[in-house]
Amino acid sequence: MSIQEENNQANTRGQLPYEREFLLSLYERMVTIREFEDGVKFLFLEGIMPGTIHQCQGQEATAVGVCANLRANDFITSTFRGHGHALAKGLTMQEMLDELFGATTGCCKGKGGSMHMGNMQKGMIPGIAIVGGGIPVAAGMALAYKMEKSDRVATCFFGDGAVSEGAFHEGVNMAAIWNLPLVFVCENNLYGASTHISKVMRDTNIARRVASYGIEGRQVDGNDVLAVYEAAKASVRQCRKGAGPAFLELLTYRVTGHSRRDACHYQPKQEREEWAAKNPIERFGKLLKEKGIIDDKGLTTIKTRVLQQFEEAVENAKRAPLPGPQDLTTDVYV
Amino acid sequence: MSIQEENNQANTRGQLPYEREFLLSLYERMVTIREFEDGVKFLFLEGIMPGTIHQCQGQEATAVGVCANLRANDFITSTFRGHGHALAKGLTMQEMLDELFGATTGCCKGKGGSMHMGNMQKGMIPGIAIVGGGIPVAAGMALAYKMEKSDRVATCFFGDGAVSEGAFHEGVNMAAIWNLPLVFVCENNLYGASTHISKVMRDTNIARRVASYGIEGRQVDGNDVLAVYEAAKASVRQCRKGAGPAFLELLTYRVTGHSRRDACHYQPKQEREEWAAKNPIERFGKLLKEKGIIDDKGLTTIKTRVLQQFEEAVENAKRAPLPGPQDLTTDVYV
Amino acid sequence: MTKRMGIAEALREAIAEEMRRDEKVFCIGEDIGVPGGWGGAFTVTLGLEKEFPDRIIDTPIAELGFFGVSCGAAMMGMRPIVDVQYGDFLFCAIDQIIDNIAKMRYMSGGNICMPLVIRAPIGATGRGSQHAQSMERYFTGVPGLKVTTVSNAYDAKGILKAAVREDNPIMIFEHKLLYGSKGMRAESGAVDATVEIPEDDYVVSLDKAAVRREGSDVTILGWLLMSHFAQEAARRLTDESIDAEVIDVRSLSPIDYETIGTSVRKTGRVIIVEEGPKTGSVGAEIAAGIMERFGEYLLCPISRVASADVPVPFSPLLENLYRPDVPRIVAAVRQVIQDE
Amino acid sequence: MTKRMGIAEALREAIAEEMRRDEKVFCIGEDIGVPGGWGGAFTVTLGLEKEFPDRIIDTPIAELGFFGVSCGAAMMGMRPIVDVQYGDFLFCAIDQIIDNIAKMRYMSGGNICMPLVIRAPIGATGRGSQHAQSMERYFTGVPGLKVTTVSNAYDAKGILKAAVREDNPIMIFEHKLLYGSKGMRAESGAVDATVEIPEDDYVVSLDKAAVRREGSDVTILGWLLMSHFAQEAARRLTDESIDAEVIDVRSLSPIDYETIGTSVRKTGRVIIVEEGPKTGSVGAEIAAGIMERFGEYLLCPISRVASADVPVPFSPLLENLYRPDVPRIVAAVRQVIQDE
Ligand SMILES: Cc1ncc(C[n+]2csc(CCOP(=O)(O)OP(=O)(O)O)c2C)c(N)n1
Ligand SMILES: Cc1ncc(C[n+]2csc(CCOP(=O)(O)OP(=O)(O)O)c2C)c(N)n1
Ligand SMILES: [Mg+2]
Ligand SMILES: [Mg+2]
Repeated sequence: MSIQEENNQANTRGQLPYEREFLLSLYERMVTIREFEDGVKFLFLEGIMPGTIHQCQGQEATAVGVCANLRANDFITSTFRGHGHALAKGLTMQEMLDELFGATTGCCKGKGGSMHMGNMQKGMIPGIAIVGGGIPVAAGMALAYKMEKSDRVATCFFGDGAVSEGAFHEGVNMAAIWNLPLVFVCENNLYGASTHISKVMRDTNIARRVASYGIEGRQVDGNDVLAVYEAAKASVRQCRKGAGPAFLELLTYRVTGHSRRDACHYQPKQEREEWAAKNPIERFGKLLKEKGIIDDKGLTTIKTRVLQQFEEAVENAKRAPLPGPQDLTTDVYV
Repeated sequence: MSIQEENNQANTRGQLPYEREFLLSLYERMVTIREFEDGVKFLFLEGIMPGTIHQCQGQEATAVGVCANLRANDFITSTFRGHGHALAKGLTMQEMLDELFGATTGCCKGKGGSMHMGNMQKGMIPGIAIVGGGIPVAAGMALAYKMEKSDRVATCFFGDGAVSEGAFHEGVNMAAIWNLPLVFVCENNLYGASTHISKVMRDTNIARRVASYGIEGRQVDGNDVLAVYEAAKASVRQCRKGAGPAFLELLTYRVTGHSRRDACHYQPKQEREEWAAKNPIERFGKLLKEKGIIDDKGLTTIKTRVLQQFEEAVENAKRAPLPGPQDLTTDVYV
Repeated sequence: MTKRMGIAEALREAIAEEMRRDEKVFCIGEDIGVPGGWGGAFTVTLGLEKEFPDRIIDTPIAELGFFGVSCGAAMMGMRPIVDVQYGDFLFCAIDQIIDNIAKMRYMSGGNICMPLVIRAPIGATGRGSQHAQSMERYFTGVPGLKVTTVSNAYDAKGILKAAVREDNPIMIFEHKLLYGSKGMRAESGAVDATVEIPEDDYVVSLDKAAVRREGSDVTILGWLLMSHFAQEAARRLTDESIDAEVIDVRSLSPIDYETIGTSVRKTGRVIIVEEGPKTGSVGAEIAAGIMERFGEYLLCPISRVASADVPVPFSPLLENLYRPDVPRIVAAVRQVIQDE
Repeated sequence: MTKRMGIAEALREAIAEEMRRDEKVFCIGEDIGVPGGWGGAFTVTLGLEKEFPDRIIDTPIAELGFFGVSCGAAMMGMRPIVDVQYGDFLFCAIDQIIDNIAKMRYMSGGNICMPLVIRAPIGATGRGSQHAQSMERYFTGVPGLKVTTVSNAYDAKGILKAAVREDNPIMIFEHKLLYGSKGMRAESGAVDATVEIPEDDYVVSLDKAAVRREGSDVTILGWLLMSHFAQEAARRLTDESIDAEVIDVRSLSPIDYETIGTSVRKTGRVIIVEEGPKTGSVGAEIAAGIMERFGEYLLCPISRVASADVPVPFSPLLENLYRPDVPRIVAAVRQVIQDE
């Protein structure tokens, strides 16, 4: 029985072995990501927000399930598609919206933008938008943890598409040979931009690929937040005790476009429908209800609260202070 | 029974299933490489020859066994350590010595040098001295063969050290997904420069590594020229009929320094001695004698002939025409 | 007969025509020919996979790899057109470009041809600092490469065709704000670069600058988006009775010092406008090159209008400060005219 | 108290002292600490693994990877000294250097420090065109990076120490022909760069040029090997009663225009000497920068002595033609003096 099957069973059988508050916090965090992304998409399409965006609707369970295991000083690396990771790692909607509006109150003072969300106080370096580029960087963070003899753990988020990059290969190998405390989290959403994974790998099992580096890779249902949480928990624990690295392949799907205005015509209709049915938020909500943790009204309350927070944050962001000419040349050097 | 054991048995049992002339040509080619390398090393240490060199004493069987399967228009890629590949692919000692002396009659008109030996008429592009750099290039050559619908095959030589480079990963993967007619030949001599393979791979089995790309990798005794020949024959045939790529890991050892003046103190004495005993030339000579193909006198005749050719070539090279100022700026553009 | 076209369409048409003309020509890159996809990041190859199913090659996300692949294929006689989604990703492939693609011919003593075209979109466009860099500076002057730029649809088509027919490796830089100012992929701040294009086959030279506006007081040099801004600045300067000559430098390697020299001899004043940090810019080379060749004709030091020495900022306000604009060009011209 | 030393030894001593001083400092690179090995390609870290077994990190052959690793470690507070065996291999890692190492601070809005030192040997030395390039041009002016060079042992030690103590990423370029003119790794054509060095701790500024010889007729600017050749040229020119000032530019990003400007105001004539193709050279930036700042003091156009626009050829005869030499510098000086 695979790890996800085991977990699925555990989750539907009897009581859930977690505190209610914890379960609801996972749920609320996922809702926060979804509402943030949907709201931001709307602002973009309305032309209110500048730039471009890469969003993660449908993938909320991966970020939330993994980051629930991390401490503030356990750093993560993320990508161009980093809103979900950021919110899961504790960044606020406000600092992120401010960033998206290019305000000086943004998490990167408006200099980073959508693709480079991060906050060093919260354990997230700016997203690295070069596909695969964050993988060796994460290995370096883990190397630092190892050299300083702390039990900190680095976590590296990346997509299935990144597996083709040389940076993946070099970074994963170094993490392996040096036994670094690093959890690799590959969010396999079947596509790199418009390209299906089957076009770029003969064997599309990424977990199997990493076995060749001497790392055990585990495939996990990435739309089951508790399955992700448990798998990440084991991985993080393994790394904390010096037996890293660990590798998780989280099977999921991006139900939105690759970037703004992508209509996803390259995704078969049936595939989209199948995955829409696996919506990680609905699924977890259903489970929580079945287990009597919360009822429909409770779920609505959460959503309403999140939406309200989002809308407040948007209003604030619209009035947030914008940078001036003097800001152009600061922050280049110490 | 592994392929090399099978071959070893085939080779010592009864008659060898090859024409005498063919066997002797393999032998002479290996002797040519060895004498060329030893002679060149001497010239370098004497200070007669400029630049630097990376030599392949001890690895003669790999180049010769593989290239014996290739046609003139089946291109190979090579590396900074390319003298053996070049001689095996049909370059003459003369054009190579001329090149090493920086003469305009050299195979690259003196512009390439030791690390960039090649001759387009003979199916060898200039050696690529960036570790791993030739691997995607070879994939491109194979892609061209596939697009032109010919049965040509590309062959890519590289070392164990190159396996750590991103270029390896990207190139091997593309060859796999596109089914390219490309024979990868990894000469695993246990070291990348001074670094033992066990320091850079958790699992040092390279053939196993490539399985993750969906390519079958085969480990072969790289000091047994007939084993190499047979393995390469199967690989080349597989590629010619469109069932590529193929991957050979040839187990061998560099019995000389990484580059000029390296005393190899990082190699354990016992390891060196063990491998010295596996000298591919002596070993093949012994087999040929056992099988009655040739006797000691015959072997000596070959060596003497090669040595004489080498010395003649050196004398010519010393008198070969050197480039002048007008040559500096030619050959940059068509 | 002519027809009106934008740069993206013109490039697409050029590619299709060249692929029909010569079966050795093929395209390679990420997401360039996926059915239902976008034809690359900026629609340039959109739909071409239908006519050329075997010659539009979608790659994994592996720039080093597919540039190496293109190098190998070109040496075997193919003629790849390599698409990099954003010019920034050239960094991932630069080893193959500079160490192999550019040098193979020289290293082989002239025995190799490298008929290969690289197309790279550049420019700051609201995407933050890793999808925005002006990459020309890293390749200008690299021996063995030719570097050119396209600032309108006529040039785009003619330069691409000329490049495909050359036996040397050519890099073509395109600007994201010039692909098209309307439709699906239009960007905020896009500039209209559509022009009338002949129906018939034509090529544009790979080593010639284009005088976009004649004038006698000052020479403004620019390329890509900046050549448009320079023209706009020249128009505004007529109000102040300043008559500026505007040259679209186009070819950055080699630089057309003949055309530039003719202008410098006439005006004696030069402004070079460039998107990208000033220090180490292509403009530095052009300035030094002009001084060496035509120093005696200069009435005042050459002045460069370029970006600040900072990574590209995200915030639109900062990005607009980063990108040289018409007022800054106008001001620079006034300065050199007053300075005497 | 002083002692005589070559550049390789001086760097080694500087690294050891800094590692003793601060346990966050570590070295990373290929073959840098293998017992029985060479201490990197040019012996700089030889033996250091004995004193610092956990802080001399040998890597696989994976430049992109270990530069990325260094970037990540630096952000977490470590202070890596990154060794690339040959500067040419920086191309394999340039994405990490320019896109991450240089930009992280800016992208984060000033929340990140990147205390990281990159050491890269450059120069044409009989190895053909992929182990020979002058790489400074690719990094000069990249915002977020500082770029410097070391042309003698005193500078080598003091600059390396200063670099390790900085919170910005610093690239130090070293020249293969200056590591040492004697012993194991001596190269044909090597130049003696040994000098007397204080026993005590000292640093050398990362943004200051050094006047190596005072003179009044012409300013010769160079760095690395060329600063030595420039001094030799100046000595020879005294025979012709030409009094040349020689400045070792040292710091290429930022460029010390104060020191350079003082000299230009005095001499009015400038020669820039550089190994590497002339087009797109660092010298172009220096020439343009001088013209912009001190154009009015120039008595004649700035002249660049650099390599031809070709890849580095192997043949020693061609390589010697490629590398600017003393006679060419002397001739260039004569030219600017005669030209008036
Ligand atoms: C080096 C590099 N190449 C190409 C791109 C353009 N690009 C941005 S996202 C993307 C697809 C990434 O796919 P994947 O890693 O699976 O992540 P996902 O988008 O699915 O989250 C591509 C090709 C890039 N940003 N960096
Ligand atoms: C990209 C790159 N990094 C480093 C080097 C320096 N270098 C030259 S050969 C070598 C070792 C290569 O080892 P391997 O691939 O096993 O080949 P071998 O030398 O054993 O034939 C190294 C590190 C290089 N030439 N290119
Ligand atoms: Mg994906
Ligand atoms: Mg090896």
